Amino acid sequence: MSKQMEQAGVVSHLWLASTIKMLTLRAPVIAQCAEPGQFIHMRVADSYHPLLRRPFSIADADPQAGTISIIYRIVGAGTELLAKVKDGDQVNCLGPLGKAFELNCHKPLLVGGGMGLAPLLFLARRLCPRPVQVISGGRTAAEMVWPALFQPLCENVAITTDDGSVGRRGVTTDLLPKLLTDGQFDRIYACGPRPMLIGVAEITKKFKISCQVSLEEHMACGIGACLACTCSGTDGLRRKICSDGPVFWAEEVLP
Amino acid sequence: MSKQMEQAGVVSHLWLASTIKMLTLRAPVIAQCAEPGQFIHMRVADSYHPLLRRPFSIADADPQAGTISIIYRIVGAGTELLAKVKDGDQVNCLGPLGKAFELNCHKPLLVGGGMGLAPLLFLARRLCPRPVQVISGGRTAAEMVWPALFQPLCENVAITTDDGSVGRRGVTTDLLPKLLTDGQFDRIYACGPRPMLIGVAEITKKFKISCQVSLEEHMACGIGACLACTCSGTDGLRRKICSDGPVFWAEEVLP
Amino acid sequence: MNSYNAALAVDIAGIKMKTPVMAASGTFGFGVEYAGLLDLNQIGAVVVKGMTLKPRDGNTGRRIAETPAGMLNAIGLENPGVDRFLKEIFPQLSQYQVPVIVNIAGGTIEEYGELARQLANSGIAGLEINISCPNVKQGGMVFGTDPNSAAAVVGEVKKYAAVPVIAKLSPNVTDIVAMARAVESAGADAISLINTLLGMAIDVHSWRPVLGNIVGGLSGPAVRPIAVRMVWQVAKAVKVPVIGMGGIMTAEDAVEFLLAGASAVAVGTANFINPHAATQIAEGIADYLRQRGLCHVSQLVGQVRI
Amino acid sequence: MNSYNAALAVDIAGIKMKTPVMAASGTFGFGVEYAGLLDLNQIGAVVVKGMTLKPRDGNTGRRIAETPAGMLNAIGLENPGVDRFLKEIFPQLSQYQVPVIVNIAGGTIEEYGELARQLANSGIAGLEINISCPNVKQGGMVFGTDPNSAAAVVGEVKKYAAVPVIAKLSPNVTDIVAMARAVESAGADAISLINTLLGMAIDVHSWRPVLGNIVGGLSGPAVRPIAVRMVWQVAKAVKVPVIGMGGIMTAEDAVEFLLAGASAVAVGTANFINPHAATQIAEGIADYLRQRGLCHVSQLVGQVRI
Ligand SMILES: Cc1cc2nc3c(=O)[nH]c(=O)nc-3n(C[C@H](O)[C@H](O)[C@H](O)COP(=O)(O)OP(=O)(O)OC[C@H]3O[C@@H](n4cnc5c(N)ncnc54)[C@H](O)[C@@H]3O)c2cc1C
Ligand SMILES: Cc1cc2nc3c(=O)[nH]c(=O)nc-3n(C[C@H](O)[C@H](O)[C@H](O)COP(=O)(O)OP(=O)(O)OC[C@H]3O[C@@H](n4cnc5c(N)ncnc54)[C@H](O)[C@@H]3O)c2cc1C
Ligand SMILES: Cc1cc2nc3c(=O)[nH]c(=O)nc-3n(C[C@H](O)[C@H](O)[C@H](O)COP(=O)(O)O)c2cc1C
Ligand SMILES: Cc1cc2nc3c(=O)[nH]c(=O)nc-3n(C[C@H](O)[C@H](O)[C@H](O)COP(=O)(O)O)c2cc1C
Ligand code: FES
Ligand code: FES
Repeated sequence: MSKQMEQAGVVSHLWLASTIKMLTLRAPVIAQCAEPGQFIHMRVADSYHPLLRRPFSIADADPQAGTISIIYRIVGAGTELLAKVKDGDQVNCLGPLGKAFELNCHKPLLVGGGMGLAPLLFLARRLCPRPVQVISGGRTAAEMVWPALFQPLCENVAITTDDGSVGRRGVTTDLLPKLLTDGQFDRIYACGPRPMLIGVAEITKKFKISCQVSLEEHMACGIGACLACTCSGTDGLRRKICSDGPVFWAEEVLP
Repeated sequence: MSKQMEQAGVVSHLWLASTIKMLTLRAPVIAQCAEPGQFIHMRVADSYHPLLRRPFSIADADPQAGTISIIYRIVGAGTELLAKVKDGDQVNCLGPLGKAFELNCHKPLLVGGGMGLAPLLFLARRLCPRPVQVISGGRTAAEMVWPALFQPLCENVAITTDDGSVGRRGVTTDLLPKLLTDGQFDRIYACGPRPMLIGVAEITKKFKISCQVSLEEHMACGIGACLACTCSGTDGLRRKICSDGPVFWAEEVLP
Repeated sequence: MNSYNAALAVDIAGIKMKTPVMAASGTFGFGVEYAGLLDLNQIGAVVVKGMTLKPRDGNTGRRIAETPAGMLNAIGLENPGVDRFLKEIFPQLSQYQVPVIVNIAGGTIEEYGELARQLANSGIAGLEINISCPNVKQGGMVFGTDPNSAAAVVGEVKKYAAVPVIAKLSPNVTDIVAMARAVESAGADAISLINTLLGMAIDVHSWRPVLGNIVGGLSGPAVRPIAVRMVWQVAKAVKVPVIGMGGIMTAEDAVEFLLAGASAVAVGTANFINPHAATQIAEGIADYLRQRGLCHVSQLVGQVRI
Repeated sequence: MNSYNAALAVDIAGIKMKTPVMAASGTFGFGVEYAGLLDLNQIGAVVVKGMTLKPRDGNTGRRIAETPAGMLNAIGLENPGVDRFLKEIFPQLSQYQVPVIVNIAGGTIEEYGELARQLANSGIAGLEINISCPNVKQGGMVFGTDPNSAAAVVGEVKKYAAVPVIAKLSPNVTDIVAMARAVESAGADAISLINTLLGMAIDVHSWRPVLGNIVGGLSGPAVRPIAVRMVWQVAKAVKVPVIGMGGIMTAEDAVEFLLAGASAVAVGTANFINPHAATQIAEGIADYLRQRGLCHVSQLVGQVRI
């Protein structure tokens, strides 16, 4: 069973930080086939305001319970409307969309910046019981909701913040070289701002460790039809981030 | 104090029939100066969908309590949204707008068709303790919410319905000639569909009884600025229904 | 209210305004209708409803319709005529300090000239030439879609006008820049745009056009991207100041037009939704400047980074 | 699903469609992207993304932006080129029974002819000439804003085309009827309209255009009144069938276009919001006919009561 349009009921909608919420939806069909790295494309209003759907990574999926979760930051009109959704409301979801992470590894390291940690959370769950380590990067302590979420699933959660308010002051890539030297990792998974992904890809290339990255772009259709989200691969061929990705091998799309 | 923009809190919002609701709002400034025949111009959504305000007659106002009420029928997108408003919500109102009925009479007869009865309800209240009679016309019994509302304020409520399911089968003007012959009325107030108003005006002219009518037109500004709602008076001069009206002397605007 | 004056005051072709936010023609009546709701003296300028030589009743039938994030209007230039305007209406409006700009519409080139002549020494602050009204059969948009006709109208008005002349352009053209260049060459002191886009709505229940006039002019947020694009194209191409409008609802929308190259903006449809729109948008622009440490609105004009 | 076939089947210039609801170029990929979500065989026709002779990467930077009730796009005709289309993509799509119409875009008149020649015997159901893309520097809209150029392109394509030729018009013109007449005289078998309106959005935080290409094409419900007006004007003026589009989201919107004179409609932006739009709108039209006791969609075409 592949992508579907599903009318999903709100199961819970929690504040994780002052601008970050977790939304759990009953969406049995999507929950059944969702894999880590995939996303849902969601209508946040029934009116034409805003007109387009909004993409969110699947941060968790429970096929038994028939539920999926997303974790999102309020950044504009669409997420502001979404934040008002209440228990019992219905949201229209298209999903699961996109290509998932490849899980064929033994000792993975997850590197996430900001909301890029959302798909990695689902990935961590599905990688269990393999030993999972994660580097969780963010701007400041107040947004650092992730360690608590990753802790039950991971061996080790390293933290960096731009302002040093929690964990190490700096960015995720600062920690990478030492971890890769000592850690015997055989796969890196990264999701976050593009400069971070480029940094991660450079370092993993140096260490000859295979690396998958998840990219972001403004999307209209979410299913490969409109070409809003394309980029050039290193082979010169075009890739659609929504349907050829969002997960790519680092060397496929990054310098 | 004249027209104001007031953010009004919902006090109650009741179903009167399957498509008719009564909305009571805390709007102390508007409640203070509202007179029968005036209307409020209301935003039914914060988005651009729908874009424009919606006009509703003031069906009641209580200066002491600082509340006003409207009674409306759900007919399209705007009233459908309005119907979802809940206790505690805020609605943006502009009002009171337009010219009110003149109350200088001794024995008035009120003639209302459909939602045209809404402003007459407020009028009946302000005409008390004068003896008030009303003819309440409508399509069918299921929409005939008015007698119960008018009863406490009126000496007599006559009813007509198009299908005869309650009261007399026919239209309000069918009852007029006999009532005017017997009743010694010195003022007719009419609000309802245009054909009804024309009928009422013809009959009252024959009986030489002064008559005020309330007109309707699609409105944008509601305050006389856009000229969406104008009509020609019998003197050939233009009238703005929103600000020169909606209440006019019958002979001013009807043949 | 007065705190933002220094940062917001602008001079558009000699018309001195307290704020760069004007009220657009046809959406603000003769200003006095709004007097009870806001302080007219805090508006950049009031552009009154399109004025003709003789009184006009306008179009029959339904005159407005809502569309997604927009509205259609087919008022058809209803107005009391220039005589009654000068005798009965202008004296009320001139009690305020706000500059009054009269939007004029003629059926022939000569009528435009005659309107300018009659308004010449009346005390108004400026003339806006409406060569772009989509809702009248004669004149109106006909002059607004051909550069030569547009230039001829502007030239004629300039002969008689004692005040700055603003040419208001129609967006219903292939080449808005050619229109702007034509009116600039003919002597227009400023250019305003956009007027409404010609549109139509059909009632699927009755199978009739929603508007009595069949077609009407589209305004409101729906048209904003088109308006911003045209303002940007025109501002690059002409030297005279540009007054931008089309779907401005918020201070951010207004800033978008200023960045695109407008020296001032006008608020139209927004007045119907929020009667305080013009003053609130001006305050919002003042806040925007303050937050960015800018001391004058001119520091935004045309500053889009290409 | 099949119950509505009889009432909805149409023949547009020889292209036989099960329903009058097509998928608009550029909004439905190559059809196959939607195959998992709906039954492609229940769509009137699939118009594929604008095709050029050589592969194109399209525009750099951000390509879409939301606007009130609309969106701007500046894809810039990214496509794999006609070769790869014929070899790799069309074979997948031709497994379905849905008519495939190829939207073609050239940089020169000769390129249009060459595209028509290469596609001539491929099994496609029709060609749609894109002389209206606002997002490419060369060709595109240039041909779409001048009647003579437009006619020249159509004439050249007709020389090589073995299938019906649809000319797709740009709304960014003063006189849409003149454009329609020109392409009809040049031999177009049908006319589709509207393509997108040229628009722009500026980010008031960064002061940069939101789109990498600076300007882009406006589509969605915001433009519907303009599209309905143009369809009405064109349908009155030409004899060939008109395919109407621009902001159709619901069956009622589609009926508005049919009443205005369109013989079929296309759904664009709506596909992004509701992937089932094209089939649901067709079902909605069938319901509309049934409720009114009409037995065929043609009973609506051009029936607006003026
Ligand atoms: C595949 C994918 C997965 C995503 N997963 C998550 C997630 O799990 N959690 C989360 O919080 N966010 C996620 N996002 C981003 C999320 O879609 C946007 O934050 C959201 O659409 C913003 O909507 P808005 O209306 O609130 O903001 P808007 O008003 O539309 O925009 C606000 C700001 O966000 C930026 N923005 C909007 N959409 C995107 C986008 N698609 N890519 C990059 N920047 C954007 C805008 O440029 C602008 O600066 C994801 C995006 C993609 C493409
Ligand atoms: C001064 C005035 C007072 C009014 N008082 C009341 C009232 O007390 N109770 C009440 O139920 N309604 C009243 N109305 C009508 C009310 O404003 C409309 O029903 C409402 O605006 C419809 O909004 P909508 O979005 O639901 O419908 P739309 O989708 O906008 O329209 C639905 C249908 O209603 C018609 N309609 C909409 N607005 C008007 C209008 N202004 N005049 C005539 N027909 C219209 C439309 O043509 C259409 O057929 C009043 C109108 C005016 C002008
Ligand atoms: C109801 C209405 C009446 C208008 N009348 C005139 C007019 O008389 N003269 C004129 O030049 N423009 C007129 N316009 C156009 C506006 O001045 C303005 O150019 C246009 O509406 C775009 O701005 P907006 O989207 O902010 O409304 C009118 C617009 C509306 C909505
Ligand atoms: C993202 C996008 C890409 C488009 N690409 C093309 C194209 O390649 N060729 C073309 O003729 N029209 C293209 N269009 C225009 C649509 O086919 C259609 O004419 C227009 O969007 C109006 O319809 P709508 O409002 O229903 O979207 C594109 C539109 C969008 C939104
Ligand atoms: S979002 Fe449409 S192709 Fe990716
Ligand atoms: S509604 Fe604007 S003048 Fe009456």
